[in-house]
Amino acid sequence: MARQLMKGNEAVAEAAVRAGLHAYFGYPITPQTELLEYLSRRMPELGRAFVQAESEVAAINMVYGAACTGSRVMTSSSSPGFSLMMEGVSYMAATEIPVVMINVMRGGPGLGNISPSQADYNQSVHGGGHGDYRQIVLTPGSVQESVDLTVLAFDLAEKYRINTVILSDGSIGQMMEPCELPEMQPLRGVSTEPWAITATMGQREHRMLSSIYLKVSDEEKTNIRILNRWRQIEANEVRFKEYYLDDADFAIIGFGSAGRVALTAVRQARAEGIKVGLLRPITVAPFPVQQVAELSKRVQGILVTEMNGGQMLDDVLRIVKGNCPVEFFARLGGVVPFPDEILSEIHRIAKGPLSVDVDPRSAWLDRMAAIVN
Amino acid sequence: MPPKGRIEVKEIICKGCGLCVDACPQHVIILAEDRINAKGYHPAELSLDGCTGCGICAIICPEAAITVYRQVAPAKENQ
Amino acid sequence: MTSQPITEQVVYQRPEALSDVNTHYCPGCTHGVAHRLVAEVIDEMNLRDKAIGVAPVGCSVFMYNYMDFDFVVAAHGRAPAMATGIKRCLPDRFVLTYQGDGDLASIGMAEIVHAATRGENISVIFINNSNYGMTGGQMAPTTLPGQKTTSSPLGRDVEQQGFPIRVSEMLAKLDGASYIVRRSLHDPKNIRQAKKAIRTAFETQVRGLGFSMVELLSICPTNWNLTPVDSMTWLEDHMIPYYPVGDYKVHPAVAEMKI
Amino acid sequence: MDLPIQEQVVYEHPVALLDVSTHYCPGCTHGVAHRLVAEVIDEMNLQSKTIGVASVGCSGFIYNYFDVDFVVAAHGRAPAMATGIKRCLPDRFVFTYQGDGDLASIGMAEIVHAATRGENISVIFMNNANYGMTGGQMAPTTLPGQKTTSSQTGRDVEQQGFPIRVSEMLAKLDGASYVVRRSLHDPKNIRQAKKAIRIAFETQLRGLGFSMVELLSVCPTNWNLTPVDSMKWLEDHMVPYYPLGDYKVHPAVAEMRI
Amino acid sequence: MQNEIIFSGFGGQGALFAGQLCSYAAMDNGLEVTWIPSYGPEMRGGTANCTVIISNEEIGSPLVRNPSAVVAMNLPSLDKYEPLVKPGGLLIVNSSMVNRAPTRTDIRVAMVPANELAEKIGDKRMTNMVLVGALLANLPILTQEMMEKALQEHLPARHHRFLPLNYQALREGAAYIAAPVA
Repeated sequence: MARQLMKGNEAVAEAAVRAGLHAYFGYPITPQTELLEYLSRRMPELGRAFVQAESEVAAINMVYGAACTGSRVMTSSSSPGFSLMMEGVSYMAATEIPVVMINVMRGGPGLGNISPSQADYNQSVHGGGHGDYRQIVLTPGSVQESVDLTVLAFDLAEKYRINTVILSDGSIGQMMEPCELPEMQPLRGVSTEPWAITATMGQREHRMLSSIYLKVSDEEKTNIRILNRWRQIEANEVRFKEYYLDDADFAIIGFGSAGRVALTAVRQARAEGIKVGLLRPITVAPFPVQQVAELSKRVQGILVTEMNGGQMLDDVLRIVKGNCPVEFFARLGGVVPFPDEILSEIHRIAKGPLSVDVDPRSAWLDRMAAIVN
Repeated sequence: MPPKGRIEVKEIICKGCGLCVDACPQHVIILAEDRINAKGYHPAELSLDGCTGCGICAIICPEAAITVYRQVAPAKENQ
Repeated sequence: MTSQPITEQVVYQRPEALSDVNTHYCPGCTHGVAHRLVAEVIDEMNLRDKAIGVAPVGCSVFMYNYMDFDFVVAAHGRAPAMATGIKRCLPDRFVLTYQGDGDLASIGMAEIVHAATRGENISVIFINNSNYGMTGGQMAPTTLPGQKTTSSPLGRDVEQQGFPIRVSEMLAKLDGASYIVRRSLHDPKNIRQAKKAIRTAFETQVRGLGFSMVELLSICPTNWNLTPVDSMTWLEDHMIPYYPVGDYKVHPAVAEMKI
Repeated sequence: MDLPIQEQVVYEHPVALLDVSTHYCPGCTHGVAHRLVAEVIDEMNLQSKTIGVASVGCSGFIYNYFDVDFVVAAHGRAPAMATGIKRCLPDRFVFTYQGDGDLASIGMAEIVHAATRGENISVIFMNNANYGMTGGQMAPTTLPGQKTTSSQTGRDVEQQGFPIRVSEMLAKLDGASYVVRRSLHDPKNIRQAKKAIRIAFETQLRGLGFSMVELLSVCPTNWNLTPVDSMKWLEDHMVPYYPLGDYKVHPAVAEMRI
Repeated sequence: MQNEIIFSGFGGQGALFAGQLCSYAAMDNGLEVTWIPSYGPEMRGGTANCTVIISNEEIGSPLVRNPSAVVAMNLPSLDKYEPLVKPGGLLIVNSSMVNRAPTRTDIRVAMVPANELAEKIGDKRMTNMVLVGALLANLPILTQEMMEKALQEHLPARHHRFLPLNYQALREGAAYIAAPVA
């Protein structure tokens, strides 16, 4: 199929349609609104369900209901809207139903701004809603990846009956790039999944789905079931992309947009003869633990770069366990780093000396004082 | 004789929306075609005699950009 | 003389849509009455096979244990949103929510207003017992002026705590609402009328006529600190004057329905 | 000899409004509403005791334009935030300024409950029949058949429901003391809008409870009309659906002498 | 080989569309491309800009601090971007909308009276196409033929009657060749 030049938000919307999206519920918020607008036209045209809800709270609960029917369902929002959705996110995790959510992140906390950011990493990877639950988090770095991961998200969500988040950001949502769209999948009929709430139709005993387990031993069993399923996901579903790592002395780790920016810097450094490579996690949950651990045993140092205050950094530090020095660089609050900023970090690291005893976040904050003031 | 008035438009905040032009009962306000302000808009201005200082332009102006003056009859003043 | 075998006809029996189990409700609680009425109408209309219920948070959160059809449980106040999601995916199913006054009129105010204004083709059973039952009798949006609750111990002071909301009257102002009525469960006559209203509401949905809600004035003997019988009297004496029973919105298409 | 011409100032910039350029589009009636609020604050001498609560939407930056204290609420939560402020500082003058997305959609629960509590705050409610800030999506107030970026073939009431007449709805609440709708589409209506704002603010000052003025407004950019045509569209399309009038005037408010 | 181009002007001058057109042409010819706009709250007027990166390999950062080319359609754009052009890079200026000459001597500069040329062609909306013509004449990453084909392929059918004007605009702009860096 020919490549099409598409805006990230619209490409995700069309990819979801082609993946057999049955129903969409959402609420306008910059910088993801094109996704909702696109589907407001496309879904009715195909006779599918589209509702612009009165709030993100309502939208996620509409999604909750729709997901209980076993239909392919999705919502999208941006950071502040996602915070409002945390109620439904926790309930859906506890109900063990498949849902796809797109978070086109923007600067925060609070109302923040509408520029690209990656500051919802912890919210999606380490919780956000209450209770013990995990969810799959996919981080596209381009429009094409956004398309591919949207299709994958539905498959993974259904395979494991789990919340699946696409953690994108304003720049990926707003940029246009060529992409190849998937084939149109036919819309499935009423779900025949053994858990789906579709009314008995006189064919079976009645069912119920809920997130309430008043008997604490039932709640504990549910939690353990969820965690065991997560172990399976960790074993099977880790995805990442490597660049120039084979002979690398130094490695950069960055996801999504930050990873892209780092790639440009890595190429420039390579042109100067510095042996640096890049690991770009595609799944940040499950995290590429093994890959990072192995990397930490064969490089002289790792630079973590993010568009947040070091949220993934904590995960990397936990995995590296002092095997090699870890350094950190970030721009945040809606500021996107330029490649030359990462390049000068590479220069600094290549020059050394590095120490495992330095707190990378603290050292970065000290360096930032000169940049920001 | 109708009272005489005039308006002063703060050009830097005028956005050339034209609501005052439309609202003016005397049809004496225009958007200045010959110049643009720092934001790229043609600001409103008084084009002709005939302003009565009624203040209607100021009432509709979304920018509070217009100050309206009305002449006080000198005869009264002298008494 | 041979004794004639006595022939009997069944005047009333437990509806099929109601599971044959004991409920967790307090003695005299009208949730039981409301459940029964819903089940009876579902039986009469042959809706059990295609019914999907949405339970709220509150005393009736466990109603899925008592109803013999598919059920989901919503987050607090979000039942109309969840029902919207279900109805839009399965438009030929019969979808109802069952919500208390804390759930519907307080935390879920936005969801119920917007489901109604969208004319969402669902039916809502709204139980108004003028307090929060589940958590132990706190003030609800429907608590009457001067009524004592565990969070308005001196009686609801309208200056500080505001006025009760007459939900039916308010929702009736929305163009999208097709059938909005208030009934009471305090005596057999009113219970019969409540059942008729539930029937009309469900028919409204089945015929695709849009949003329907039946508000049912109910009692909470435990938290009101009254016997069940005295509770019924209190409801009649205090709630009905503030919450008049009546039809607040009946779309012409609903009025024309022949049932 | 030429006599010096004596002039009186018929109209000048209100004191409570800062002398800065706004980010609003040309012809946007947010500017008019801001001005009216500022004029009433001036007339009532409220500037030093006013605390404004901004909402999320185009007017999210209103704090840049007023010379009074301001906070910015989360989307739809301005009445809740104003409640918090008013309960802590009951002698201050507290108002919220909210658009239709903010107040009538995501913030529906908060406005209904602030009104039913009879919260002693004033609300300026801007109804321009769409979401301006995010680029003209359907709002709860979008008219049947009206085209927006998320109702591209016109609002279909079967799928997307009906507009909400917020003033009529809130008027059903016992706690609401003054709930009226006005329009900003011509000088006569603007004058009446200002009077209503004055009454709303007096309602709060005299401790008479919740007041709200709904102001029908234009959004030329997203409506794709000139400012002048927008005013006409408002008059022709919005006023019939959203009739101007007093929906709730508590007897104590009606008796006020201003 | 990677080229980064910033198109910048007042809203309505067609900066974003000029960038999109180059992106289409690049895509149709098998190249990788990223187009990213500045985005903000809705408002008429103001400035608009976009960055287009064209490359023959996977594109990293969608934004660069120092672009290889800038098309400045008005004075604020010239003021903002002239200092940022990569040394040896290219600056195309819409001379109709500025009142000063660029000061940098380490970059190539073409002053194009795009408004006048567009009006001469008969449609002032062709300003952006004139500038694209000048850009490509000085930075031959895409040919005039590729641009013409992209216009045919991606301009909505209802605008196809403007195709000849667009082609002419591209050619008019192409006559403005920047002097090499001294």
